[in-house]
Amino acid sequence: MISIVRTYLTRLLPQLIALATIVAAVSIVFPGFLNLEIQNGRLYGSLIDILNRGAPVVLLAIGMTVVIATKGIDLSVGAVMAICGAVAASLITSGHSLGVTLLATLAVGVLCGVWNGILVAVLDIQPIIATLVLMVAGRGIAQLITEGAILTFNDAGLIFIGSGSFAGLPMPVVIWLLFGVLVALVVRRSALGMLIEAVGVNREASTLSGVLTPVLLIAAYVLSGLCAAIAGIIAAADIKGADANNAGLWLELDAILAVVVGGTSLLGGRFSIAASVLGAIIIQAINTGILLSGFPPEFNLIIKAAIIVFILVLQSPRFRTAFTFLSIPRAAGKPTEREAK
Amino acid sequence: MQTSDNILSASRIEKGFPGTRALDKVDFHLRRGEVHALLGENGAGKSTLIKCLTGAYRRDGGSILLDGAEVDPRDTFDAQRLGIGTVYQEVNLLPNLTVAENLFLGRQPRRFGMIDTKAMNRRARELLAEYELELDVTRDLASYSVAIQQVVAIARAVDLSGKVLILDEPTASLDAHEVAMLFRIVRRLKARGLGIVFITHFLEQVYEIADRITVLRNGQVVGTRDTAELTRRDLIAMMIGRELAAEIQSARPDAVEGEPRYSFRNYGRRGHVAPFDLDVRAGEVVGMAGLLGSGRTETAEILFGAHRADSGTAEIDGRPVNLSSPRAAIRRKFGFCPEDRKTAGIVGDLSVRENIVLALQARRGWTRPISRAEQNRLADHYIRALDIRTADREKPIKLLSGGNQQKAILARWLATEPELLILDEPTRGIDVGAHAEIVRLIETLREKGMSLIVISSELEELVAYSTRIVVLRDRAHVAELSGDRITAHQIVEAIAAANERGAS
Amino acid sequence: AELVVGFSQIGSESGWRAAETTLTKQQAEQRGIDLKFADAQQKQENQIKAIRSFIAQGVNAILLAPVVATGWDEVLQEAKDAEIPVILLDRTVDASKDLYLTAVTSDLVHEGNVAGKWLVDTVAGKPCNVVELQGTTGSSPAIDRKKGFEAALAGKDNLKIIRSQTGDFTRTKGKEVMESFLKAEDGGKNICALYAHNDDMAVGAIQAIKEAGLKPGKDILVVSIDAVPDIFQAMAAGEANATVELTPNMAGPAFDALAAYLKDGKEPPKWIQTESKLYTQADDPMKVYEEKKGLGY
Amino acid sequence: MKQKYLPLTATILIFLLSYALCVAQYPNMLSTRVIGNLLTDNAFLGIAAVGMTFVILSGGIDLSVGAVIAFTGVFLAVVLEHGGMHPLVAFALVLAITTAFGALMGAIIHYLEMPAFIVTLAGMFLARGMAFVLSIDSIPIKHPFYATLKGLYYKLPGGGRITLIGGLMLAVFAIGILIAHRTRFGTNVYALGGGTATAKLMGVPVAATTVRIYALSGLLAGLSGIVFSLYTSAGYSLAAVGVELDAITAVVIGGTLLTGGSGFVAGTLVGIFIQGLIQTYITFDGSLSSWWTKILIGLLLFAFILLQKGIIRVSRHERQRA
Ligand SMILES: Nc1ncnc2c1ncn2[C@@H]1O[C@H](COP(=O)(O)OP(=O)(O)OP(=O)(O)O)[C@@H](O)[C@H]1O
Ligand SMILES: Nc1ncnc2c1ncn2[C@@H]1O[C@H](COP(=O)(O)OP(=O)(O)OP(=O)(O)O)[C@@H](O)[C@H]1O
Ligand SMILES: [Mg+2]
Ligand SMILES: [Mg+2]
Repeated sequence: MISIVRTYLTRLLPQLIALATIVAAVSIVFPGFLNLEIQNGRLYGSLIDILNRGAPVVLLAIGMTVVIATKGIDLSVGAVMAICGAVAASLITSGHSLGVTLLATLAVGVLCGVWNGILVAVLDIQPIIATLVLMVAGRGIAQLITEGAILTFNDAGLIFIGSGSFAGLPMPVVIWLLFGVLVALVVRRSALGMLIEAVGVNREASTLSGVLTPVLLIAAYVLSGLCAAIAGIIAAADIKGADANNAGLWLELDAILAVVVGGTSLLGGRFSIAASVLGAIIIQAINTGILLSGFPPEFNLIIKAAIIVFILVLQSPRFRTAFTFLSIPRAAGKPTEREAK
Repeated sequence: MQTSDNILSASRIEKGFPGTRALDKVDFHLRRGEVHALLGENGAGKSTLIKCLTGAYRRDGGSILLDGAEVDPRDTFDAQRLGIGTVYQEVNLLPNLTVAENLFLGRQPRRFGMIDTKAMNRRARELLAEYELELDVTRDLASYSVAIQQVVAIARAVDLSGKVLILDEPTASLDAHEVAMLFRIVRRLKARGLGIVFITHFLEQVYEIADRITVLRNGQVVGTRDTAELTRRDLIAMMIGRELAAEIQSARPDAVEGEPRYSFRNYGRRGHVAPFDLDVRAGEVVGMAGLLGSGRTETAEILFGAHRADSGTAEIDGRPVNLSSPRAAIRRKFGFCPEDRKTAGIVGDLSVRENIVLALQARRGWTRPISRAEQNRLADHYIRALDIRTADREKPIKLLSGGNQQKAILARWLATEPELLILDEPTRGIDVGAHAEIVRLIETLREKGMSLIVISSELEELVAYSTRIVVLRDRAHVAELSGDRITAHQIVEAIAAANERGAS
Repeated sequence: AELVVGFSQIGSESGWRAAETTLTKQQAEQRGIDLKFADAQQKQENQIKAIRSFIAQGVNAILLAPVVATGWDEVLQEAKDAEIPVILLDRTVDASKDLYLTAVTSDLVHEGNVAGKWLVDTVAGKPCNVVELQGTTGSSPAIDRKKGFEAALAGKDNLKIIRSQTGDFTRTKGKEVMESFLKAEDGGKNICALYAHNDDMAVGAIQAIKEAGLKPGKDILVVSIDAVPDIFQAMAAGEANATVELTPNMAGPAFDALAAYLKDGKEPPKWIQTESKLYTQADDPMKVYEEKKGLGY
Repeated sequence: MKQKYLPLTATILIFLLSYALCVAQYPNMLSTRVIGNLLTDNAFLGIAAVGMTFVILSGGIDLSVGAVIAFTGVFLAVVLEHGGMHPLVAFALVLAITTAFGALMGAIIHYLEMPAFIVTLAGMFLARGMAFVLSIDSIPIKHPFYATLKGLYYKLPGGGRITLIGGLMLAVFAIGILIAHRTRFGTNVYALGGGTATAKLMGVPVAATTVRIYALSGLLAGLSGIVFSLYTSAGYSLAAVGVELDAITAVVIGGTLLTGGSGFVAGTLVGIFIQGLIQTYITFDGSLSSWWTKILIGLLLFAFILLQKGIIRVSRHERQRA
C-alpha cells in the first residue's frame, strides 16, 4: 500500500510542485488567496473557485487523457460541450423532466464520441483532422439548436448542477471528483488502462496480439464525448443558459495543455488521469491568479505563456541535463585532433 | 596490444544505462585491412559499443583513436565525416525517402546550390549496380522488401566508409545469395585497406569472412583471437561462458500420422499469396522454406487472420472456422510471432511484464484483468524459462537487446497456451545459446502435442525440427517435403525446380 | 428585377448579433430584397473575401457589419469601382467617407457615456468603487465603451474604477471574473457598482454576486449595455439597474436609405445614428422583455 | 504514375471537379475576378501554409502562426505610424524578429525535448500577448509606400487582378517547392518526418534542421503578417485568429500526412484553393445561416477527406490487380 502511494507521489511530484509554486506566488500577490470560510453551508474562497471554475477543463482533460494515450487527439470537445449544453437547455425548456434531459444530453455526447471514433478507427482519418470536422460543424449544430441566442432556463434541478452544493463543495467539484475517481478506477482496476496504452504505443502489434483496437479507440473518443457532455451541462447550468456561441470555445486547447502539463506524452502510451486533473487545476490556478492579480487584461496571455513555459521546462526530460551542461564551463572540453588539423 | 597498423583503437570504453552497465572498460582494436568479428550473446553490448564508437551514444569514459589520432565524434554525422560508415542494427533507413535520397542523404550532389537530382539518381544506380541491384531509385524505399532495404543500407555505409566500415547484423534478413555478394564486396574493401567490423550471430559466416574475433560478455571483453586459432566449440564457450551441450540436435523428429487438426483448402488472398492447401496435425512442426519475398510471411499473416483470406476454407478438427481477424484466430488458440518485431511485435514503452501478458489479457477481455501478482508470476516464469536478459520485469521492452525482445514476444504467446503457434523467423538475430534454446523449445512444444508452423531462412535449422516442409516460390506454395526428403539439398532443389517451371 | 443585396455579417458570437441577423433578413424579406448572407466567423479576411465575392457576383448593394474599423479602403474602393454602394451597419470604419454610402450605427463611445452618466447621477456624489467587465480585449466596443464610461466619470472624485478585467463578452467569463473581483475586494464589500460592456457579462456577474450572498441591484449597482431581453428580466427582479439599448434593427434604416438612393440618387447623410436609449427599472422591464423576446436574441 | 504522387493527384482532381460543379451552378464563378480573388484573398494564408507544410513534413506542428501574423501587423503599424520608420526597414526588422522567435521555439522543442504542439501553443499565447501589449487598438497604416505597393497589380481581362501579394504567394510556393525537393535542407525535413531516431543515426543534423524548420515557419509567418498588413493596411491584435487551423487544414487537404515525412508543398496550394473555393461557393449561395455555414464547411471538409481516401484506395487496388 505504502509503495503504491509512493509510486503515485513520485509520478505526481512535478505537478504538485508546480501547483504549490503557483499557489504560493499568488498568495504573495494576493494574501486573501488561501482564505476559506463557510457561507450558506458551503465552502467559499478562491481555492474553491479554482476547483469550481476548473470543472469543465478537468472533465475535458479526463477524456482527453485517454484519447491522447491512444495516440489521438480530440479537438471537438469544445464544440461538443456547446452542443450538449444546447441540447440540455432546449430539452428542459420544452418541458422534459430533468432525468430525461440529462440522459438524452449524455447520449448526444456519446454519439459525438462515436462519430469521432468511427472516423479515426474505421475510416482511418488522422485524429486532428477527424475531430476538426466536428469542431467546425459542431458549433454550427449547437447554434442551430439555440438559433444563435442564449437559451435560458429556470429549472431548479438543472441549475443545482451548476451552482448547488453538496457536502460543502460546489456541485461541479463533486461531479468531477466522483467522475474522475470512477474513470480512474474503471481504467486501472480493469485491464483497459494497459490495453489503451498498448494501442497507443503500437497499434499494429496490439492488433496482432488480439486487442480489439477499433473498439478501444472508439471507446476512448466516446469517453471524451461523455466528458464533454458533462462539462457542457455544467457550463450551461452555471450560467442558467446555453450559450452555443461561446460555450467551450478554445477549451480543447486548455484540455490538451492540461494533459501535457500532467506529464502524459502527446505520442501516446503511458497516462495518468490524476496527473491530468492536476494539470487542469494548475491551468485554472494560473487563470484565477491572473484575474486576482489585477493586471490589465492585455497582459493575461503573456503571463500565462511565461508560466506555462516555466512549468514545461521544469518538467522537460532534458532540463536537468541541460542545467548540468550549462553549469560546466565549456572550456573544459579539449579540442579534438581533427580540429587541430 | 596496440600497434601502429590499428586503424581504429578504442580503449576502456564505458557506458551505463539506468540499471545496466552496458560496457565496462572495453578495449577494441581494429587493424587496417582486416575483418573483425564482434561476437557475443544478446545484450552483451555489441550494438552499444558500435554506437559509442560512432557518436550515436555519448560514452561515459574511454578514448578512441582513429588512424593514430584521438577523435571524439559528437554524432553520427561527425563519424561519417571521419570516414566511418555504419549499418546499425534494425534501425535502417528512412522508408519515406527514395532509394537515391537514402543513399546520398547529407551529401547529395549539387549544382548551383540545388540538388542535382539527375546526377544523384545516376550515381545511385551506379552504386547499386555493384550489388547487382537494378532498382527504380526514384521510388520510396518502403516499396522494396526488407532484404533490398538492407542491401541499400549496406551500399550507403560502404560508400561512406573511407576508413572503417561497421556492419551490425547486416545479414539477418539476407539470403545466401545476397550474403555471398556482400562478402565479395567486403573482401574488396579489405583489400583496399579498410578496417571492417562485422557483427553477426551466424557462426559459419564468421568463419568464412572474419580474420579476428572479439567476444563480449555482459559488457566486458572476454578476449580477442585469430579466427584460425579458435575452434567453434571454444568460441561458443567464450560467448556463453559455458559449454553448449549440442548446438542443434541432429535427430529429426519422425513424421506424424493421423487426421490433420487444421486443414486449409484453396486458402489464399489475391495480391498476397496464391491459393494453397495446408494440413497441420497435432504434434507436428511444419516448416516453411523459400527465398526472400517468396510469400512465407504473407502465408502466415493470412493463416492468422492479419489479412483476411479471400478464397478457400479453414477447418479445425473437421469443423469449418472463420479466421477473419487475429482475434478470431486467437480464440481458436492460434499464436503468431511476427517477423518484424519492432513494428509488429513489441509494444516499446510498455514493460517486459506487460508485453508478456498482453495477448493473454486481450483474450480474456478488459473486464477480467489479470491480477498484478499473477502478471508478475507469469513474467518471472517466462523470464526464467526463456532466459530473457533484463534488469527487471518492469523495464520498458524497447530497452532490451533485440534477441531478448524476440524471446519476450515468444513468451507472450506461450502465456496464452496456444494450440497452433506460427513463428516467423523466430531465431533471427538471436545468439547461439538462445538459438539452441529456441530450437529446443520448439521441440518441447511439439512433443507436448502443440502444432507449429515455423518460417525460417536457415535451412539447417528447418531441417532439424520440421516434420514436414512446405516450399514457397513467387508467392505460391510449390512443393511439400516429408520424411527422408527433408534435407537442405532437397529444399534448394525444390526451389530451383519451381524456378525452371516458372521459366519454361 | 428584384434587388440583390449582399450582407457580410461578422459572425454569430452573441445573442445580440443573432438578433441583428434575424432582423436584417426580416427587413429584406418585407421589402422583397434578395439578401445574400455571408457569415465571416469573426474574421476580417473572411469579410473581405465575401465582399469581393459579392462584387464578382454583381450584387446591387452591400451591407457590411465590419469586425474592425481599419483595413477596408482597398476592398471598398473595388466596390466603388464596380459601382456597388456599400452601407455600414452597427460599426463604422476608418476609411474615406466617399467609399461608402452611409453608416447606420450607434455611437459606442456615447453608449459608454450614457451608462457612466447614469451611474454618476444615481450615486449622486456618494463615494463609490466601480468594477468594470470589459469586452474582448482589443475589440472596438470594448475600447470605445470603456472610453465613453471613463469620460463620464472624469472629474468625479467620488467614483473610482478599482478593477477592470476582460470577460470576453460572455456570461461564463463574466461570472468567473466577477467571482474573482468579489474575492479580491473583501467579499464584495468594497464594490458599490458594476459596469459591464454588455448585458451577457452582467447577467453572469449578477449570478456571481448572488452566490456570494450579496444583492445585485442593491448592494452592488449593475449597469450594462445592449438591452437584450434577459437583462430586462433581471431588472424586473430588481437585480440589474440600467442598460443602454443598442438596437439590432440597423438594416431597416439602411434599406430605406438605399431605396431612396437607388430610386432618385438621393445621397443619405453619411451617418445615420441609432438611438442609445437608457432603460432603468422604472421603464416597465417586463413589457420590454415581452416585446424583445421574439426578435431572435 | 508513382504511388507517392497519388494524394496530390487526387487533390488536384477533386479541386477541378468541384470547381466545375460550382461553375455549372454559378457561371460567374469562372470569371477572372474570382480567380484573382482566390489568389489575393488567400495570399497570407498560403504563405503561412508553406511554412506549416515544412513543419508538418518534419512531423511537428506550429500553432503560433496566427498570433505571429497579428503581432507582425501590430508591430508594423506601431513602428510605421509612431516610429516613422521606412516600411522596408520595418519589414526587415519584423522578419528578423519572427524568424528568431521561430528559431527559439525550434530550439526549445529540440533541446528540451518538448512536444511541438505545446511549445508553439505557448508561442501563440506569447505572440498574441505581445501584440496586445503593443496596442489593443487597431491602427491604420497610412504610409504612402503601402499605397505604392498596393498599386502594383496586373489587370486581367474581365476585371480580375493579380495583385502583388497574390504573386508573392505564388513565388513563395515556387521557392518552397524548390527548397523541399532540391535542397539538402528539404530532404532533411522529410528525413525527420520519417523518424527522428533513424535520421539521427543517418547523420542528419537534427538540431540544426529542427531549429531551421521553425525559423522558416516563423519567417513565413512574419512574411504572411506583412502581406496581411498590406492586405488590410492596418495592424490589429485580434487579427488572424485561428489561421493556424486553416493552414493545417490546407496542408492536410493537400495530401500531407500529419505524422510527417510524406506530402508536397504544391499540394498545400491546392488545399488553399479548395478552402477558398468552399468559401466562395458559400458566399455565392448566400442563403445559409451562420450555423449552416459552419456545418457545411465541416461536412465539405469531411467529404474532401473521404473522397481523397477513396481515390487513393481505389487506385491502389487497381494497381494490385494489374
Ligand atoms: N537505451 C538504452 N537504455 C537502457 N538500456 C539499454 C539501452 N540500450 C541498450 N541497453 C541495454 O544494454 C545492454 C546491451 O545492449 P546491446 O543492444 O548493446 O546488445 P547487443 O550485444 O547488441 O545484443 P543483440 O545481439 O541482441 O543485438 C542490454 O542489456 C540492453 O538492455
Ligand atoms: N517484387 C516485390 N516488390 C515489392 N515488394 C515485394 C516484392 N516481393 C516481396 N515484397 C515485399 O517483401 C516482403 C517480404 O515478402 P513476404 O513476406 O511475402 O515473403 P517472405 O518469404 O516471408 O520474405 P521474408 O523472408 O523477407 O520475410 C513483403 O512485405 C512483400 O510485400
Ligand atoms: Mg545488437
Ligand atoms: Mg518473412
